[in-house]
Amino acid sequence: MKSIRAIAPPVTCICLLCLYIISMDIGAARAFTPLQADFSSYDPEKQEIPSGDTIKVGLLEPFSGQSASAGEISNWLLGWVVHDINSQGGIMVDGKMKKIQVIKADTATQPVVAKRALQRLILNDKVDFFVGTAGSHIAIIGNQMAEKYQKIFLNYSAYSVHLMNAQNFNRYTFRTCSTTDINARGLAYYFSKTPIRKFYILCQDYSYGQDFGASMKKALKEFVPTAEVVGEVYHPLWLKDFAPYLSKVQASGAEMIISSDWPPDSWNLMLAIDQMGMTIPVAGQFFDDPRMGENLKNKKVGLGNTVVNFHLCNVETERNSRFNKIFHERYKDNAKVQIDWPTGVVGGVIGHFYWFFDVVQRAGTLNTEKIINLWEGDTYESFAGKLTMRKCDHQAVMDMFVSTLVSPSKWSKTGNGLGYQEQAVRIPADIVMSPCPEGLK
Amino acid sequence: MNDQHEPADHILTTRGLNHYFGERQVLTDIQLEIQRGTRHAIIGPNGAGKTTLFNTITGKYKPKSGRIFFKGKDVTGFKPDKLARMGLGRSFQINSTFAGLSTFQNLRMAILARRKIRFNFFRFLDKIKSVTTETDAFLRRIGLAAERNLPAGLLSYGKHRCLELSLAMAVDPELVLLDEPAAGMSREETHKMVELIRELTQGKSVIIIEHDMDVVFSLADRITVLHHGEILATGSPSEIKSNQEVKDAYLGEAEVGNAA
Amino acid sequence: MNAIAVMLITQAVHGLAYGMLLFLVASGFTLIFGMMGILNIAHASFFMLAAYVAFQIMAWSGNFWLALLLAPLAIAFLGILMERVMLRRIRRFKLGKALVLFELMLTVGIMVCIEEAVKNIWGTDPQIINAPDALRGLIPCFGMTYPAYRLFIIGLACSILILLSIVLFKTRLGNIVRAAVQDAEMTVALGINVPLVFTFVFGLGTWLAGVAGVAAGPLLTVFPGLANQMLLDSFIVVALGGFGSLMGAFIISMFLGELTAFGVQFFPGYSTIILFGFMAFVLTFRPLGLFGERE
Amino acid sequence: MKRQFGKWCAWAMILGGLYMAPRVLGVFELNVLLGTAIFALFSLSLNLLLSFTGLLSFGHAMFFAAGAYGTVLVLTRLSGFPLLPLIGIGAAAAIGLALLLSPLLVRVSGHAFAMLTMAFSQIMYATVMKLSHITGGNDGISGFAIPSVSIPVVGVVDMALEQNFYYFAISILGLSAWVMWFFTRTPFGSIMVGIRDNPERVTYLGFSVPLSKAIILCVSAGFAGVAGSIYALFQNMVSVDGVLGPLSSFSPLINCFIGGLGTFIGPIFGTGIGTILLELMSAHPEQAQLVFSLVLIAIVLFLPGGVIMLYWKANTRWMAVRQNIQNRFFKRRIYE
Repeated sequence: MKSIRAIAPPVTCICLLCLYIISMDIGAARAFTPLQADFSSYDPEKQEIPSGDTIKVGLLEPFSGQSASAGEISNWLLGWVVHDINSQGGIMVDGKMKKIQVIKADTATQPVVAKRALQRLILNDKVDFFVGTAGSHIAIIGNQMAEKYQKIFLNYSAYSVHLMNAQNFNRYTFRTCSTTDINARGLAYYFSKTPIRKFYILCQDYSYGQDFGASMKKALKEFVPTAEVVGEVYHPLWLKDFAPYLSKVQASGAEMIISSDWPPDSWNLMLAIDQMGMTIPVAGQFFDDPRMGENLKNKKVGLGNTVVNFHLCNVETERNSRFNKIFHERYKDNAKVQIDWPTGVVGGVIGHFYWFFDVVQRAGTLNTEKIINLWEGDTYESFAGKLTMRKCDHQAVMDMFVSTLVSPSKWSKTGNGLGYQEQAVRIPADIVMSPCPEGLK
Repeated sequence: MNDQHEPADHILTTRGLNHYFGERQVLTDIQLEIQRGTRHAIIGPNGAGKTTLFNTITGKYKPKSGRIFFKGKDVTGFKPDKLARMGLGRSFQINSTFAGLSTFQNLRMAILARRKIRFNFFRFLDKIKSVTTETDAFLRRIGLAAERNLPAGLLSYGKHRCLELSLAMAVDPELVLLDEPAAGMSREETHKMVELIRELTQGKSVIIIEHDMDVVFSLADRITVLHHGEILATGSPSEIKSNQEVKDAYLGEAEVGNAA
Repeated sequence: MNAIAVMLITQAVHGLAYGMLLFLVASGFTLIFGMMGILNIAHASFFMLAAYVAFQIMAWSGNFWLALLLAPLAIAFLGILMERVMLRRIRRFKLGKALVLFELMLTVGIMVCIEEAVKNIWGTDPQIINAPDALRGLIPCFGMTYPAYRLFIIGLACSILILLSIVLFKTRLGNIVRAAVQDAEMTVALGINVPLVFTFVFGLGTWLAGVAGVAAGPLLTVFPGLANQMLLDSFIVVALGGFGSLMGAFIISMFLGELTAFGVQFFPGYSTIILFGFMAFVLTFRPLGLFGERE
Repeated sequence: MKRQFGKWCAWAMILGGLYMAPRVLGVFELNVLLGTAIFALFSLSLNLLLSFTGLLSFGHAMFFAAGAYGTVLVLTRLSGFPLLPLIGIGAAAAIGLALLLSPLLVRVSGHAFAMLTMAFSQIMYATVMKLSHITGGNDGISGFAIPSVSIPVVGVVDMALEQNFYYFAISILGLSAWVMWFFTRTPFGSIMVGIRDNPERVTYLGFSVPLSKAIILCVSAGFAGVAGSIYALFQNMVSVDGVLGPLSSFSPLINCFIGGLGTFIGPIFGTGIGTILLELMSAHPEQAQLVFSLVLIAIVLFLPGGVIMLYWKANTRWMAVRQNIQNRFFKRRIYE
């Protein structure tokens, strides 16, 4: 007995050491794979927040104010990816497995609030990266702060072209979403294959809406020379009453409305079309909400709505169908989250987060310079297709997808209501991408 | 200037003043001549247009027709503040002091006006000793030194009335229009008020509206009777007392001596 | 009928529908203001809250008419509660039309509070209220068709307007209310329980906002930002129409509705500047508003 | 003498605290402090209208915005413009706007004044949005460098450094606040208070109310402009939402109110408390506004004199002051 007691401490020590080495080995070998976790336990409101030595990611989004829902959705999507990675042990950086900790920062969609929130993120919470954000006027602040404090900023939802032009570009900011220009080119190319020729541009009266309107006119001129823009109106944000605008559209004889609107404006527009007894389809990025169909009385409304996006759930790839299945399993009966398929932005942004963390994992470090070097020119196979980070302006190069809404559709909420057509149309990147902005190599 | 044709001993003259509220004529062809250095009372029943006449003279209302001459100068249509700077002061029927400010601060405002300190942004008011001394002196003169730091709104009615009068007098106007200075006061207070008016208006021209005939007859040098917006009679107190027309229209209607 | 005439008439009716909705909100605003001198900044929030309550009632019962009946009553109840518990507490010795800052700040607080509470309960996503099927179609009139629901709003607002005029101009209660709006101090002197009248008017005002909220529900989606624009428009109506003037509120509401509709048609993007420019012009030369009478 | 000594001690502590702040606080806290100071000055300038002249403005942000845009437009268009005159430009832009509007604004008071200022600020909002090629629309103008200052003896001071800018800004802000305080203590300041209490009487004393109002408006606008100008430099940007948004005119109002109406120092307290509250709630941004509104309601209901009442309550002068406050704000109609 005595001898056992005598050798017990060294043996234990050795055993622990072995275990440690083994675990290190396994850790080093282990890399996370997307969509491995058990998502049934994932609840964005009750996220497990790891503490201690973690990878800190700042989430810069509006959590108060009129666009608070945008922040909630982003939190949900980022949480999805983080949940997946953390349940696989985290990411190996600088020789240590670290879990990811998300720290929220509220922008209230006001540049000033955003700037202060960012300073708190960077200076006090000492985040390693930050991601965001709704609103190009907020994204500009993100760009500047990223450059000032040399933190990587992943922009996944500000679409204005000028964010990454020669004046605003900096090497710490990466944009994975498309731009108004790319969206417009995708749409215009798609329309060149259809007989629709009379368009009405109805966008929100602020920089994103105006950008989209301008891009659309340019793209139509390029791809559909015979197209006619019969009217162009910019309406205030959060508009109450679309009826006067629609009467104007009606009088113009347009066949298709082109709109940059996002909820609630996009919803109001569709409802107003229904109320006015019109059936004119709308083209844009946010006219595919599956909840919409059930609330329209005239079942012809919404048919022919054309959606352009950098991801759509009806893109036929093996990765995407697996993702769709997992997502649908999790959310088909969820009353709170009424999106049961990872439609456009939802699925796309999840993919972009996976890409970003994959880059970090491959870099194996939190060193900003190393991550930038790896990411520039990097290629990643996402759910819908290949993503490449263009070195010149840090804009992701991707195929675009266009889909019209039909009924019945298996992608609808009920399975036979209004939803995407069976398969999205893929428009290759070399058609939709615009060249590197002037002044950037 | 051709409008300086009014006699120099008249401090205020009105020529054919007419004023309307909507369709209703409230002042008809008012001719007033106020002698320099006299106390002139305007009496008349309620609604006779006395306060409207004051408001017209002091520039609050612009008369529909007619002219007003002050110190021989045509001042028709002048704004109240300009008239005040020319030396025309007034007090109000309903107390109109700065209720949130102390008695001292109230009076100091008038003293500033008297000393023509209007747009001075460069000196501490508290450090301008002469203003403070003068204000305190005035406070003692009117017997409100004890209430120096009390907000005007908390003064007793009689004292508040006294402050109201003093605000007008402290500016040192050449002509002052007093609108029922003794309104709502007890007999004793009225008596004090008459004394105060007598003291403060020494050597000044005064127009006074008053219902209390004791006050009127003890103060006024001349009296004008206003009735339905028209001048019924003007004359010395004894002339008015004996004027049959006035008796019929006004004095007979109420018990003169007790009218409040 | 030629196309231009159709377009003009359609826009006119669009303007009418929005104007009517605005009048329902602004009438309560101006009544409360005229009577108590309170610029109730939370008024438009009651409008928004009513839409949410209606949404909830619809979610439980599925009956729009029930929502139209109950939601405004619930809102009126809340309004009365606010008046009796909060406003009454801070309104000391004060009657009349003076600008009362404490009440103003209180209503600012309540406005923010309602908006945040709504976000906490229902989230920030837009919610949809479906109009009853009978009202969802198009109705042919004057040789063209027009959405039934918008006509319903016009009809509803008209009938409430008539009801309101009967109550205010033909009944004893109405006389008292108008007297109190005109001169609260005098009415107290007449021995009328003015605080009770205040409560009644406050309840009436919030009830009107509630009706407008429910009516607006199916027309617009329901979202927390619904109150902001309505508040701004109500401000304009009250300021231009004359503080406390129902007649003025009606005329300006119609004018504003039409300006919005025709503004979209003829000078999109500039109607805000025109409107506020006009407001500035009117207020400068008639600080009491176009139809305000009192000094 | 004893009170004088206490006063000097308090001043020394405040100044010492402000001087030491960059050494004690981190950059973020320093920025919060400076932001608070800027908004305190903005609130003080509104308070000049509100508490001292009795004019309620729903559009004071337009002067703030004029200062901010004035400074930024000159800075981005004329390179090499020195720093101090830039702030002068901001003040001048705001005063210019006030001069432009004063012929209209001085005609009205009470609610009409509030509505009129709101209308003008809305017009300004729409105009700034329309002129997006100049003002940058709702993206605003950002990313400009603050010019360095060369001081004869010290040498060139780099304003991009937070500490340096802090000292520069806090001295301007402090000086402005002092000048404003002085302004309320001059003979004209007493006339200002007279206009609040009884404009008619002020007129009959021989003061021109419209002219006085115009002067007050210009002074108030000028300091709002200074605040806006420093704000733009401090934030390194100017955007419509930041300086003209729906709450920009209301938040100084709320600050004045929380701090204590009718006092000079109140808005500073109010702004400070607002900042502290929002910082405490920074972990729960969704609930921050809710808590803020509840605090506001509670203050209206239970502490109508503002937070400064707490100090007064402890003070022996409390009774007299309360009567004063009650007189100013409860018993009388203060605004006509």
